[in-house]
Amino acid sequence: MHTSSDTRKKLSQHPIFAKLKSWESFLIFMTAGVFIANSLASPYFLDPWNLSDATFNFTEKAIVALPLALLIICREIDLSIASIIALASVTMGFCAEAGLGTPWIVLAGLTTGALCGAFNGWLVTRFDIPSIVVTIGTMSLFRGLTYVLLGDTALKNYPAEFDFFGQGYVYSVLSFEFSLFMLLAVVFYLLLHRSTFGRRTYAIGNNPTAAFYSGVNVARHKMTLFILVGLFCGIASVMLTSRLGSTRPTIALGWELSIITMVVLGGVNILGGSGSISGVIIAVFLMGLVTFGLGLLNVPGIVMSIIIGAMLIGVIAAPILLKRMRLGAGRA
Amino acid sequence: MNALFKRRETLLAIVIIAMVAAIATVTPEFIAPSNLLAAYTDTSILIILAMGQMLVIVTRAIDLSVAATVALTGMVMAMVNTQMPELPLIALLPLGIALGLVLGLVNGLLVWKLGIPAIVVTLGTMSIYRGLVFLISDGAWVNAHEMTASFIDLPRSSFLGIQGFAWVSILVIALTYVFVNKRQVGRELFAAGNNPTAAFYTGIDVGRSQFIAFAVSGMLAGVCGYLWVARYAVAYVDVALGFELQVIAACVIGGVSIAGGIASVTGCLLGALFLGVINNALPVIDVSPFWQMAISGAVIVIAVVANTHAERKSGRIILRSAVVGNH
Amino acid sequence: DDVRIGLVVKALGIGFFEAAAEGAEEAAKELGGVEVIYTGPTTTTAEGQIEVINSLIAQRVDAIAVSANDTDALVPTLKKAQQRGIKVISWDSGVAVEGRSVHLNPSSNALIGEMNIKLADEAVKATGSSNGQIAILSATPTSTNQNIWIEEMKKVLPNYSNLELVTTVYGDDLADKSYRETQGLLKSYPNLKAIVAPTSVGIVAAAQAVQDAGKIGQVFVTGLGLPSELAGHVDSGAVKSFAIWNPIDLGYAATMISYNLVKGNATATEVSMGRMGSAMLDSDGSAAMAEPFIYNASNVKEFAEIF
Amino acid sequence: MSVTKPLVSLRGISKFFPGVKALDRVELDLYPGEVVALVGENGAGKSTLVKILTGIYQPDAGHIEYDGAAVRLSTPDKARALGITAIHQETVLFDELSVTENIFVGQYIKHGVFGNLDWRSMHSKAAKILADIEAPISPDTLLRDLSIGQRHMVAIARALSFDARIVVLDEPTAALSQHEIQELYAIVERLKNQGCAIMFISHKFDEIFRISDRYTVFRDGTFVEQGLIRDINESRLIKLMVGRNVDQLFPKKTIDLGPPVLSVENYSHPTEFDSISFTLRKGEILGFYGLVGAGRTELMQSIFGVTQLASGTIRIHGQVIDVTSPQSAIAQGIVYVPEERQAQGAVIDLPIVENISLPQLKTVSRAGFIDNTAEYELAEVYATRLRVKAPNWYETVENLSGGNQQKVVIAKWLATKPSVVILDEPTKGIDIGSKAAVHEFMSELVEQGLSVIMVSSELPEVMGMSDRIVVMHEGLCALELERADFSAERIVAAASGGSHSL
Ligand SMILES: Nc1ncnc2c1ncn2[C@@H]1O[C@H](COP(=O)(O)OP(=O)(O)OP(=O)(O)O)[C@@H](O)[C@H]1O
Ligand SMILES: Nc1ncnc2c1ncn2[C@@H]1O[C@H](COP(=O)(O)OP(=O)(O)OP(=O)(O)O)[C@@H](O)[C@H]1O
Ligand SMILES: [Mg+2]
Ligand SMILES: [Mg+2]
Repeated sequence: MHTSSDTRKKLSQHPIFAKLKSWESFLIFMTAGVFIANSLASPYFLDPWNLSDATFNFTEKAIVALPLALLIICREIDLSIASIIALASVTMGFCAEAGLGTPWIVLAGLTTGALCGAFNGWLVTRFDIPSIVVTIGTMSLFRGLTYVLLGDTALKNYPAEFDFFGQGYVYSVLSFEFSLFMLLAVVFYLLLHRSTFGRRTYAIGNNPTAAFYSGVNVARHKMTLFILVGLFCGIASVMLTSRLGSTRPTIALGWELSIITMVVLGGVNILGGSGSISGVIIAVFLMGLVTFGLGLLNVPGIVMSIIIGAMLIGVIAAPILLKRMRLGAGRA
Repeated sequence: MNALFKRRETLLAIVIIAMVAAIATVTPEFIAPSNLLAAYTDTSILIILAMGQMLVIVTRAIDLSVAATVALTGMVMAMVNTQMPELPLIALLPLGIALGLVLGLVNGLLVWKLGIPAIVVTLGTMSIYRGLVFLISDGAWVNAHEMTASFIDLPRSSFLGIQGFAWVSILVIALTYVFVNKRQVGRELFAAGNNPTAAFYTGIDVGRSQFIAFAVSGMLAGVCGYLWVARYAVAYVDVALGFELQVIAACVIGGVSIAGGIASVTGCLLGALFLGVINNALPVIDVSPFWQMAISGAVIVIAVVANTHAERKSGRIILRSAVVGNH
Repeated sequence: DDVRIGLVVKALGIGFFEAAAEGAEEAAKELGGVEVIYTGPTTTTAEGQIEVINSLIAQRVDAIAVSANDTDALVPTLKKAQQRGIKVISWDSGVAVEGRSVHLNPSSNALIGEMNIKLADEAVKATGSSNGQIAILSATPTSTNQNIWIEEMKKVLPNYSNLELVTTVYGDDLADKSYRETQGLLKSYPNLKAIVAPTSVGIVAAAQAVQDAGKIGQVFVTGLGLPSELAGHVDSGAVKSFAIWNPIDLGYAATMISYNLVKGNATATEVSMGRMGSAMLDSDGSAAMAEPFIYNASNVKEFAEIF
Repeated sequence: MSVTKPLVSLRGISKFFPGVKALDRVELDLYPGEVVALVGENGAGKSTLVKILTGIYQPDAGHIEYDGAAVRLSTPDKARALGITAIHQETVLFDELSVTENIFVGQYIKHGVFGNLDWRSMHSKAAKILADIEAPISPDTLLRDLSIGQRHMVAIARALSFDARIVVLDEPTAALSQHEIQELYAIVERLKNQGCAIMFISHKFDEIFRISDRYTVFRDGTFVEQGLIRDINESRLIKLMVGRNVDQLFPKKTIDLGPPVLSVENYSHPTEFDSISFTLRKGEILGFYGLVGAGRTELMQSIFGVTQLASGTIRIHGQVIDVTSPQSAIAQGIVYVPEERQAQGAVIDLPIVENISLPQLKTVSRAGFIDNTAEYELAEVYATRLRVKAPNWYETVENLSGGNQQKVVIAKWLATKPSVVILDEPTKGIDIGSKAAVHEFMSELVEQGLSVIMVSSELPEVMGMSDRIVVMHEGLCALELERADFSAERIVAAASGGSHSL
């Protein structure tokens, strides 16, 4: 028998600690750098209200990024997320139109999201089609349905209490959206890194066949993840719809790529098998800070996208180059 | 070459013909030869890009930056044309193709030499290339009257009643066919995507194959940059925005396996034509514009599901009785 | 301190708005002590505009003048701006009343609708027949001002019994989609005489499509567009005439109004627009500028140099 | 005969992989017109040498002489240009390409000034080669439609498709039927007569003595001895190979068999196997023998719930059970150690601990959250028991040697306290020391009251370890023998469809 300190010492040999340290410290370092640069570049940056306002620009995306990170670790992807957000918003709009109360509206949004996710998951697991292919299709399908349902009209009869989700504050400058995101981030940290669910996610992502042979129900697990992503699109949709106070078919257009960028920037391997929630959270802040900082300098969004694109490649390339340099130095 | 491919492609061809026939019952004019030709001409750019994308996907990579490459090369060519109207097209066209090639090479090098997954590389370059369009143009449009007449007219001029756009796509299809079926480099793309280890054992450099595929895809995107700008006689930042997904969808419908190694020129062409027919028919048969996107989305989903059914393996079949019973 | 005015447009890189920004600069120079921050999202989305507005709020600008991508979606953010003491006006494409204090229409919507139909009538007559079919090519189905104008066009249509409106299609302000929709129109309605595109992207693409279909003289394209973008198509004959208000004047006026609001030089019914005179505000705080100006072969070259 | 000079000589070749010395200053000579048998235990470095000789790997030390001159084989192309060709142990071919293309990929025949591919020549040449080796395969079928044996014939055809001077055969007969093996011998004979130098790798001694002229022995990556086959006998060759006597290779213990634990009745699959019935008793080792592709794996995977198309009855301790997925099989106490260790057995990027706990995360977690201590202790108990060699239990499985990877997989299953363990080719790719350990371990398992099904293609192993043997042929049960009646001839005959089976 071992003493517990002995075991604890052995537990600390867990490779996850080593991996976490390198990638995350790299991202934190960059984030800190951007933070300092922003404070120097703009006198408006270090203002609690401004920082709080800035979080609105990325919180909804970040909320979807959490389950999407798990899905990508599990070797799948969902390109239809933005369209799910839109479709969920439309059902909420119709519920509001019908005079239903806020709880019903929210429920409708979440249900729509989960159903769309389930549809994706069904196509992927039932027919064994790569999810990138399936969700290219459902991306148009879901978005198309919003046009079918709404046409050129907008839905905006949301009850006053509904405003809270996207515009309310919990405590002083702390918005409801942002607090919810932080809470969910903790939940997802535990889910991925501490729970059996997370362990299965990694196992499937690394080797679906071996996981299946080890008694993991791979299809059900993937299905759950797709539904979870859909559900979180529903949550994001509640907040975005509330923040905009209205629904149009174009809502959240083009968000899928920025959400996927967040996840990849956070160190999640797009080919599955590895990644961490803390990485994704730091990447969310990194992207938020970069865009907000550049926004304060009135840099056009498309120029920001050049920077984000370069950052994406650079951040993925850096460890590879570093490793190669180290190897080269070792050989010499 | 093999029965399965033939079956899938015939199926797709039948579906397309059935679709055209169905459209014709609503709007008979649609099947007038001139009209079908116009629909083909309209699909030319999609076909050309799908050919390039097919080569990339067959090596187990993906190119999300094609549309941005189209926009960037198109803008550069339009700007050069307006700044230096005296520069003949014979010099301008190679410039655009070369630029497309360079953009493709950048993707290819990052994938080959750094081993970054293609989807990440092209997700990044997609933003970068499109951002560059904005930077070089300052967001301004280049309009029809600023371009020279020959710049706009060249791909519109007809030969044997067929417009330049269509001729270019026919040429690209033919060249791709030869490249894929008659050239060693082209065949090696398939081997590399089908089984990278085995490819390595037979002396094929898988990274280099991906690099070549990206180069070709970039070059074809360069061609399309010109065709696009000339066709709509305008260049601006959002040219071909989101078009990469159409291109990938065309490949997927055409039976190109996203897992690499499986593709055919015919399939890919049919996939592009399929989307082309839908794009061209929906406005004509007076489908509510609000239905168009949902219909094409549903059609993609259905096509993809149908495709996997055709592809499904029948199992190993060890039993003799089962083999006999199967025939 | 300088008065800082954020001029937010639907998307950067659209010629019309670039011209408006010029007008804004002109107003700034005239006023002195005014800084104009010309900004906007990359694509015409409400979310993108909100991000831009948020960063303007963070910079504590004095006023925001916005041409909105969505009437309603911007309201919560603009309300927040107003709570932080920022004056908000909308121009060109409006925001719901709660989100702004003044809205400056480039012209009255009724006038624009009527103008478009009048142009269509001229276009049909130009084909040599006194009556015929027309179609509308719009931008996105959600575009606020497009939809209002189409409404207004339908209102005056009964006065033109010689015109038959066959359909409305949407080109989403994308050149290729507009082009393809136009091709569709030409195929589905062989007797079509005129296409009215009250959008600068759509009108260009439609003109090109008509030219490519070899239908110049049979079908004319008209609507709202910029002289610089349409000069070539007037040359080719695909476009006989089209209209637009002067975007420079519009940007100028929007800046003037913003400035006067910041300085408190406005009443509930009237606010000065510098050289453009005074804007008369109705009960909703809306004002309209002048009648759109018509361009054709006689003057398009001259204005193409300007915007 | 042996007056000839070597065509190729490998001198002082070393090759290191992270943590493994695969080859350490080995020597090898190949002579024109002669067959050299390279023998050595699993993991002795034979295939590594093949890869060096074909330009796939670069040696870390040493050099290669070809026709007396030093050459560098920096790519597979270079080796091929010198006429070196190999049939690799794993068939490295292209599923989605045609047979013709598989034969010619990388060395296409071209024609015309532009160098376009000449499919017509390739097809006809492929058809001719296939006819020559009596392989009834149409050149334009897709490879994925062929059986494993046919694929091997394609690999052979590929090796013969150009003027080879050196032909390497790395365990070519493992997947071939008796007829195909005879055909292969004929091919080797022909190549010899053409003056080719041949290197032949096999674990089957009858083959080695039948076709080889010389032998070279490796042990643990080092060169041991070379010589003429006619100067050596089988037992000495084995001794050279293993370094000790091998009498106690199969530590089979006699155990009193208990009541039936698992009984399978009339178990059928629409396409893969039919009317399979057998009973497994407590404490019994039941061997399943057959040629590759006989359907044993399919059968076992079906019993384990991987595929759900089979019909028939499965009883555990007399109770009829319904296995619909691996989870349900595990819950019934049936576990399966798959044949493909890396693809199906272990999640090689995860640590040992996480691999062992994967099938029973529930038992090491509370309310869905993993109790790291409990998990660690579970893993430690079983990893220690199986003597897994690793720096610590959080080492990723990828960094372990093949044998240790296999042990992790077995540890994972033992940790679930099963009553039936199915081992599919448990010693495939395992070195001789570990092999004995696995055999010992099987004995231990049955001593503890478990029952074992062992699928194996190695006749000595099946005969050495089993209490009873079931022989399968083309998806059918061809023969069932009690230990007392074991006869190598009958078993082999039944496996290859011999007439006097059953
Ligand atoms: N790519 C590799 N990376 C790391 N280790 C390797 C690699 N290839 C082989 N090895 C190791 O090198 C040693 C020799 O392997 P090799 O495949 O040459 O053996 P072999 O003699 O062919 O065995 P077998 O009879 O099982 O085929 C083994 O310990 C193996 O684990
Ligand atoms: N023609 C084939 N195509 C695809 N996979 C095959 C083929 N032949 C064999 N396999 C694979 O090899 C494995 C073994 O198959 P099978 O059950 O037929 O043989 P077996 O009798 O177990 O022989 P062995 O285990 O010795 O290979 C299967 O899991 C299967 O995936
Ligand atoms: Mg070997
Ligand atoms: Mg097997």
